[in-house]
Amino acid sequence: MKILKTYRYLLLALAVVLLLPATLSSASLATEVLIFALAALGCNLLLGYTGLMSFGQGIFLGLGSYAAGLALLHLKAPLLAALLLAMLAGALAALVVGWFSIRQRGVYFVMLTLAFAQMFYFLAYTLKNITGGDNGLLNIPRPQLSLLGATLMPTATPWQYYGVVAVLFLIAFALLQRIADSVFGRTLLAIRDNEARAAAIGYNIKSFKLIAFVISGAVTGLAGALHAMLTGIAPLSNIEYHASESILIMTVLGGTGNLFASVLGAAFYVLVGDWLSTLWPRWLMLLGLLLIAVSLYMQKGLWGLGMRLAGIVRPGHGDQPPAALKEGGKQ
Amino acid sequence: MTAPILSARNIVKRYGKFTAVNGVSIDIMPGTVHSVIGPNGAGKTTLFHSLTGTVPITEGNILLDGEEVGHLPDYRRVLKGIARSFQVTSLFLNLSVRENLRLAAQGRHPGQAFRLWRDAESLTAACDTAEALLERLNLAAVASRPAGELSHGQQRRLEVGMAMAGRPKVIFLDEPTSGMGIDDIGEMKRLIHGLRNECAVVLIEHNMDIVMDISDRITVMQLGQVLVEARPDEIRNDERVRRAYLGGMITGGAA
Amino acid sequence: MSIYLLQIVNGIGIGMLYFLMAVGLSIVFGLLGFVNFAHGAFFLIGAYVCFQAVDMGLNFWWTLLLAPLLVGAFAWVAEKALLRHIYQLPHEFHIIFTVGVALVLQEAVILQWGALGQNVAPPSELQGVFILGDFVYPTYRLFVIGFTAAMALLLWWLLDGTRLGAIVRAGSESTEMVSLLGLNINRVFSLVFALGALTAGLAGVLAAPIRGVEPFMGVEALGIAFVAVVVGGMGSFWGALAGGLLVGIVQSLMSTIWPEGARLMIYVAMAAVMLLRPNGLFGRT
Amino acid sequence: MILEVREVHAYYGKSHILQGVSLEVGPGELVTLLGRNGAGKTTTLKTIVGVVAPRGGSIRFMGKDIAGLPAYRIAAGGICLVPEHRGIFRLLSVEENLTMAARKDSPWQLDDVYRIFPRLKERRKNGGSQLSGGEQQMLAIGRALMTHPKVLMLDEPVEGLAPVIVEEIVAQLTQIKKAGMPIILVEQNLAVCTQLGDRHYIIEQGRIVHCAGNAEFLADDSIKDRYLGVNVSTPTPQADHK
Amino acid sequence: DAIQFGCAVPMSGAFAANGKFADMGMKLAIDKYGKVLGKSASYTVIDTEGKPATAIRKVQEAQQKGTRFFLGGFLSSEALAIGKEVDKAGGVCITTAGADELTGSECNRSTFRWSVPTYGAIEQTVRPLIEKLPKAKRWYTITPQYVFGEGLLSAAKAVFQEKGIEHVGNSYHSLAEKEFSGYLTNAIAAKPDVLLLLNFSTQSSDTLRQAVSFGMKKNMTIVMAWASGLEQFESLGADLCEDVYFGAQYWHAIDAPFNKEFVKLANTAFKEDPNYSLAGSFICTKIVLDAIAKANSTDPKAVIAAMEGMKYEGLTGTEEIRKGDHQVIKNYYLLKGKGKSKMRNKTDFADIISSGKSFLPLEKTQCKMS
Ligand SMILES: Nc1ncnc2c1ncn2[C@@H]1O[C@H](COP(=O)(O)OP(=O)(O)OP(=O)(O)O)[C@@H](O)[C@H]1O
Ligand SMILES: Nc1ncnc2c1ncn2[C@@H]1O[C@H](COP(=O)(O)OP(=O)(O)OP(=O)(O)O)[C@@H](O)[C@H]1O
Ligand SMILES: [Mg+2]
Ligand SMILES: [Mg+2]
Repeated sequence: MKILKTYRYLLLALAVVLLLPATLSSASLATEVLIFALAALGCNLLLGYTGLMSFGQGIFLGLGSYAAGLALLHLKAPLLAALLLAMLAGALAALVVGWFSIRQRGVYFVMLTLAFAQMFYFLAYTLKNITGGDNGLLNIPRPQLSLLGATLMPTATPWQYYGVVAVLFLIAFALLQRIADSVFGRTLLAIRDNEARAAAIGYNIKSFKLIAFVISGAVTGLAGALHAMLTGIAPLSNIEYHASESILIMTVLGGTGNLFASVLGAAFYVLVGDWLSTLWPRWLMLLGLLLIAVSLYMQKGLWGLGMRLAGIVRPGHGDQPPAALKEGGKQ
Repeated sequence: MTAPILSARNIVKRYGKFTAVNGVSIDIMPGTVHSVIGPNGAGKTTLFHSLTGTVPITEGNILLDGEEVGHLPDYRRVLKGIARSFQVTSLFLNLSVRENLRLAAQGRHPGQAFRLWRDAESLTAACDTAEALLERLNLAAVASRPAGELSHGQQRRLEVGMAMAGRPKVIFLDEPTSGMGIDDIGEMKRLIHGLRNECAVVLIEHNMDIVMDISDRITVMQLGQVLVEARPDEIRNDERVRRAYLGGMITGGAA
Repeated sequence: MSIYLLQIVNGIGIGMLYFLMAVGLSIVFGLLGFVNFAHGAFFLIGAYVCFQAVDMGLNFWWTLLLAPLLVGAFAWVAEKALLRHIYQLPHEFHIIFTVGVALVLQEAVILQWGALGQNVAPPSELQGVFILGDFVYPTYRLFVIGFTAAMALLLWWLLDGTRLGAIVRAGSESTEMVSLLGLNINRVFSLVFALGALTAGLAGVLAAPIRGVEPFMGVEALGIAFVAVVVGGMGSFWGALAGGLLVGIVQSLMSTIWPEGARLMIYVAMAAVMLLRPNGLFGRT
Repeated sequence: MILEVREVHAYYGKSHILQGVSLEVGPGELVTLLGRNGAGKTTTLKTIVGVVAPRGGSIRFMGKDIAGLPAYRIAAGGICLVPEHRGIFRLLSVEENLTMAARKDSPWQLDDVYRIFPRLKERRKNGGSQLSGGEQQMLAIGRALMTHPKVLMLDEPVEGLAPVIVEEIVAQLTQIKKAGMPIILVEQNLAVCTQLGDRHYIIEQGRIVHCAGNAEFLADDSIKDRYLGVNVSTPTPQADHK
Repeated sequence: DAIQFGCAVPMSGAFAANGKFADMGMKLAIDKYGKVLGKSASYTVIDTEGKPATAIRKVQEAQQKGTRFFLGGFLSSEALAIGKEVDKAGGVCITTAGADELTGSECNRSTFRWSVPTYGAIEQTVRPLIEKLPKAKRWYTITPQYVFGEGLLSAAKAVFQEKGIEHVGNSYHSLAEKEFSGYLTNAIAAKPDVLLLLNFSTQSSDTLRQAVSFGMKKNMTIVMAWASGLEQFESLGADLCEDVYFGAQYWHAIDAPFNKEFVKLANTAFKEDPNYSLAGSFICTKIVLDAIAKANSTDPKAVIAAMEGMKYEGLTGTEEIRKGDHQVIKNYYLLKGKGKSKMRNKTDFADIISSGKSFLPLEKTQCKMS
């Protein structure tokens, strides 16, 4: 029972991983869900835990794609090495972007990350010898998942690749969940709540934010690399404003209360977006209406909605009304 | 003569052209309560900000236990043994009261907080400190409630508790009793008085009952400068202080 | 005249339009503490209303008056009906909400007028060019510079010289306190939101004869306006002006100095400003 | 009666804070509302002015029922609350704070406020964020006066103020009261209360448990003991002076 | 079981208009010629959103559901990406996009292209104009900075050099640019006789509009080498287009038998004259359907073999698919805009001045088909 409680979110993530193949006929779609779930997780660590609304997650996604793409294309790197490189690229970029951006708060922070996203976009566009410019980096191969020469998992067919992504996704999810539950995660929550107080009781706010940023960058870079291998290209659109926007929308759509919510958000966004686009060419209008509805009626996101439907009230997260206030309130 | 635990020399703090603190020197002796009083806007809070690192100082030196800390940011000074409460309550409003205190206790060892794998509860020292403080501050009944739901008075108590949780060498309390219930003021007074045994206390207070009763030294500030520094009985009878600050003494609440 | 001088003048011309776009964003943004990603959509609607009106034979000058008012009225209603429910929410919902509104409006424009761009002819009085030696400049653009400068003065007076301006700033801090002083903050919010939209709509009308109209012009204009606001400092009127002009001039100069990097340089300039003055040129610290 | 509160209930979320509060203020009267931390004093004031929505009961102001009206309508009608945290606008200068909601028909104009609080005049161009606690309180009271209130509600107005300033404010409040302004005062400082108040209400757990005229209240120490926990006989620790 | 086509075009995003016409074109072709080998063809629209990554993922999805024949993309980047993806799974992809790599350095077995490459576009616009305007010696170019733009520019430079034209300057700009006044100021300062626009779609429209507002039509000739056809004229209006030269892949007034048939078909179906996107999608679909019939098989390999070297009556006259690079050999057109008063009907925006086929020889295309 205790194990169930400790690992409940991981189990939910596992359920999603198993459910996707059972319900979707397309492996690519299922894989994309998991990849964007990773990106949304990275965003949630910033938004939900640190209170940083980053409009620049596309930077790390795009750089992850480019880094993995270049490594696979030119260095013939093995899969794991390419992924590590992409995470490193994401983390480094996050370090730089974060270092500049966290000097600001609130709206300024949002705008700064947005501006950085634009800057990296034009940088990628201008450096077309490296990035392929508008055409993107083409012909990225997808090697098998191997370690020390031994093949662990094949990636040739779409479902095989889904398997690899699923395993990596679960590992990343478990690690992130651990981080979120750790002393570190709890401190992030405090910083999100009141920076001045956190500093006054001894926490170096900037380092915490920066570390959160770097972790987020690495995870998003990983997502970018997996995406590059899914599609075989590292396109300019991965580093575009729209990529940042989508990741953010997924995160808010899912809800920022806990990490698993982001998985829901990503799944919903990708699947519903895919479905709507087959219904009506003006499907973006429906998406817009959906966003309006979410901000008006569903501020806890899909997760909150699910909780409300399930009637479960989790203690200690402030999303239940302060019941029993009277008894506790007076001394 | 013991050496002062904290010794500030010629502290100057300017906000733009305006000099809020103008060459203040102050020595805090260990095991004492040292009050800072003065009219509104005299620069008391600003002096606290300067000493605890909430704002960078413009000029001056601060020696803590003989070590220069004047250039350190606030979070680094906490490690050296400085803690403070705020005049305007500043809590983690969405976190539970217990978590507020645990975080404050943890802050003394912020390095631990970078452990990405450890559970917060497994670092028991901070948790124990938090539990002890809940009792001491009479907040045990509301320990699991978000701090934002407490009444003003409860929040004020927690505010002081946050500073205590850091187990500092010097604790700075900025008007800890402001907004507190009449019944609680006596309690708070005893609490502060008792703190002397653990650390040096620097106190800003407008409640003269408390100030006169528990202070060992009193510094009176006016217009950013020190007007006098003396024992309470001397202050009480100081004509300048009377004129500048005390007046007829209708403050003081109940007792 | 040297080419750089020409580019600076041209940059001022572009920049004044950016200013008009940015200033509304900045008021709504800085003063109401509200991040409006739908601001570009107001620009878009202004432009399309202008297109439709001119297409139906209405005089451009009437359009210049009517279209912004229409956009403002639309924003007023939208604010009353929808936006007011989300002011209290955190930034992310402001953004998600307004991104949603922007999408809906953009797609609505496509439904109504199609995805293809359309042309809007400048009014016949302003169709010529102004020539001074080597300097060739469309008369219409000259008019835009003059007109936006007049608008700038008007806005400045409204925001800095009137009580309304003070109330709005107060409201951005605490709506409750403003209400406690007996002021209907909601009405002020509607007013300011409508005013912001109105300036964007006006920018749209002014831009239409230069750019034509197409459904995605709003997104692009918004991007530039963001940069202008960040560079200038949020909530600052002068910041919006300085930011708009700076972006316009950088863009214009760069098209001579390093054309392929003109866009990149806008953002580099912004990063430089942010490094030196983190709150923007005129930002509050 | 200027203001009549009858059996008002109020909630935060599900928690029932005010459980039938009744009080009234007559013309020119200064009543105080006393009680321990968390008793519901602030909530009572907020409910009267409409920040917290009352449920059940009635609130009549100059003969009209105002329960359920939005806060700005109630405030514009003449009930002015100076809240606990003062609500100074940090982005506005001192003078803008004062004039932003000023009424031309108010008996207290800018010059009057500057006369009462000269310190504000000195700092008139400063931003609200640059004021000390005491300066902020002066500003809040001054600002309230300029909105032409018909009832003034002050939530702990001398909290955190230096004794001289307290004296000044008390003197000023006496003046305001003399001018005929009805006032509800929430205050922890008994000395201030008894010096100013005509009547005193004591609230406990969201209910008015006691009401007395000033003389009666002053005389009866047991009431203070019982409801306010003021134990006159409790010894206070003495500082050991070396 | 039906023969499945995928129409992978941008239905949302900045190029949504082209997607809509491509959809219409494919529908027309399938309705008219969709019965082959006793089976009936059908198609689904795949919204690429103008993003190559989305395009690939959705094409993968379609392939996993069994679709083998694709109309691939409108933008260069998505066409390239789709071509690669279709090649991996061994299908057929035919496109009207601009990127020369499609039948050049990135060519592959599965990818075919109907549109004329940049080389041909320049040869059929710049060269005839130099002959028509012997006094115009100074040319200025405005070029979008990416592979497509570079292709046009280098082809133009080659012609300039050969013909002794002075290339008085070039302004690169990014693909996100909307404001061209800065570049036009450069151009005016260079005092050219001809302003050659090498960008396309909305960017070329914006450039032309702003150039006209700067009074440039009065003292120089403006040429848009790669116009997108009727839709561009409609969005610019006749006044702006008057006396401007346009290079075009297709024009509804082309005097070719099959085009006449097609225009009639489109007129009855949609009550309007077909534009380039519609025509391109239509003819591409028809080519594949014809090839299926010719191969007597729906196996992509057989269909590809049938397409290679196929000669047919197309919209621009007789067209032929070159086996070596899968490039359709067809005409490119030089149009001249005419004033409102001279238009005979609402789509009669321009006259065809000249046309012809110019293609790099196979060796120079850099296409190495495995
Ligand atoms: N950020 C700031 N910028 C400019 N001036 C400031 C700032 N903060 C405080 N001041 C000014 O410095 C002076 C001292 O303020 P401070 O808050 O230290 O007074 P204080 O002695 O604590 O008063 P109180 O007892 O009322 O809290 C005041 O006049 C105040 O206006
Ligand atoms: N925003 C809130 N949400 C939930 N509960 C609240 C909120 N504000 C106050 N309360 C609760 O309502 C009760 C009454 O609070 P109120 O602020 O009215 O007390 P008070 O008498 O003014 O106390 P104090 O003297 O401390 O200011 C308290 O128990 C408090 O915990
Ligand atoms: Mg102070
Ligand atoms: Mg209270």
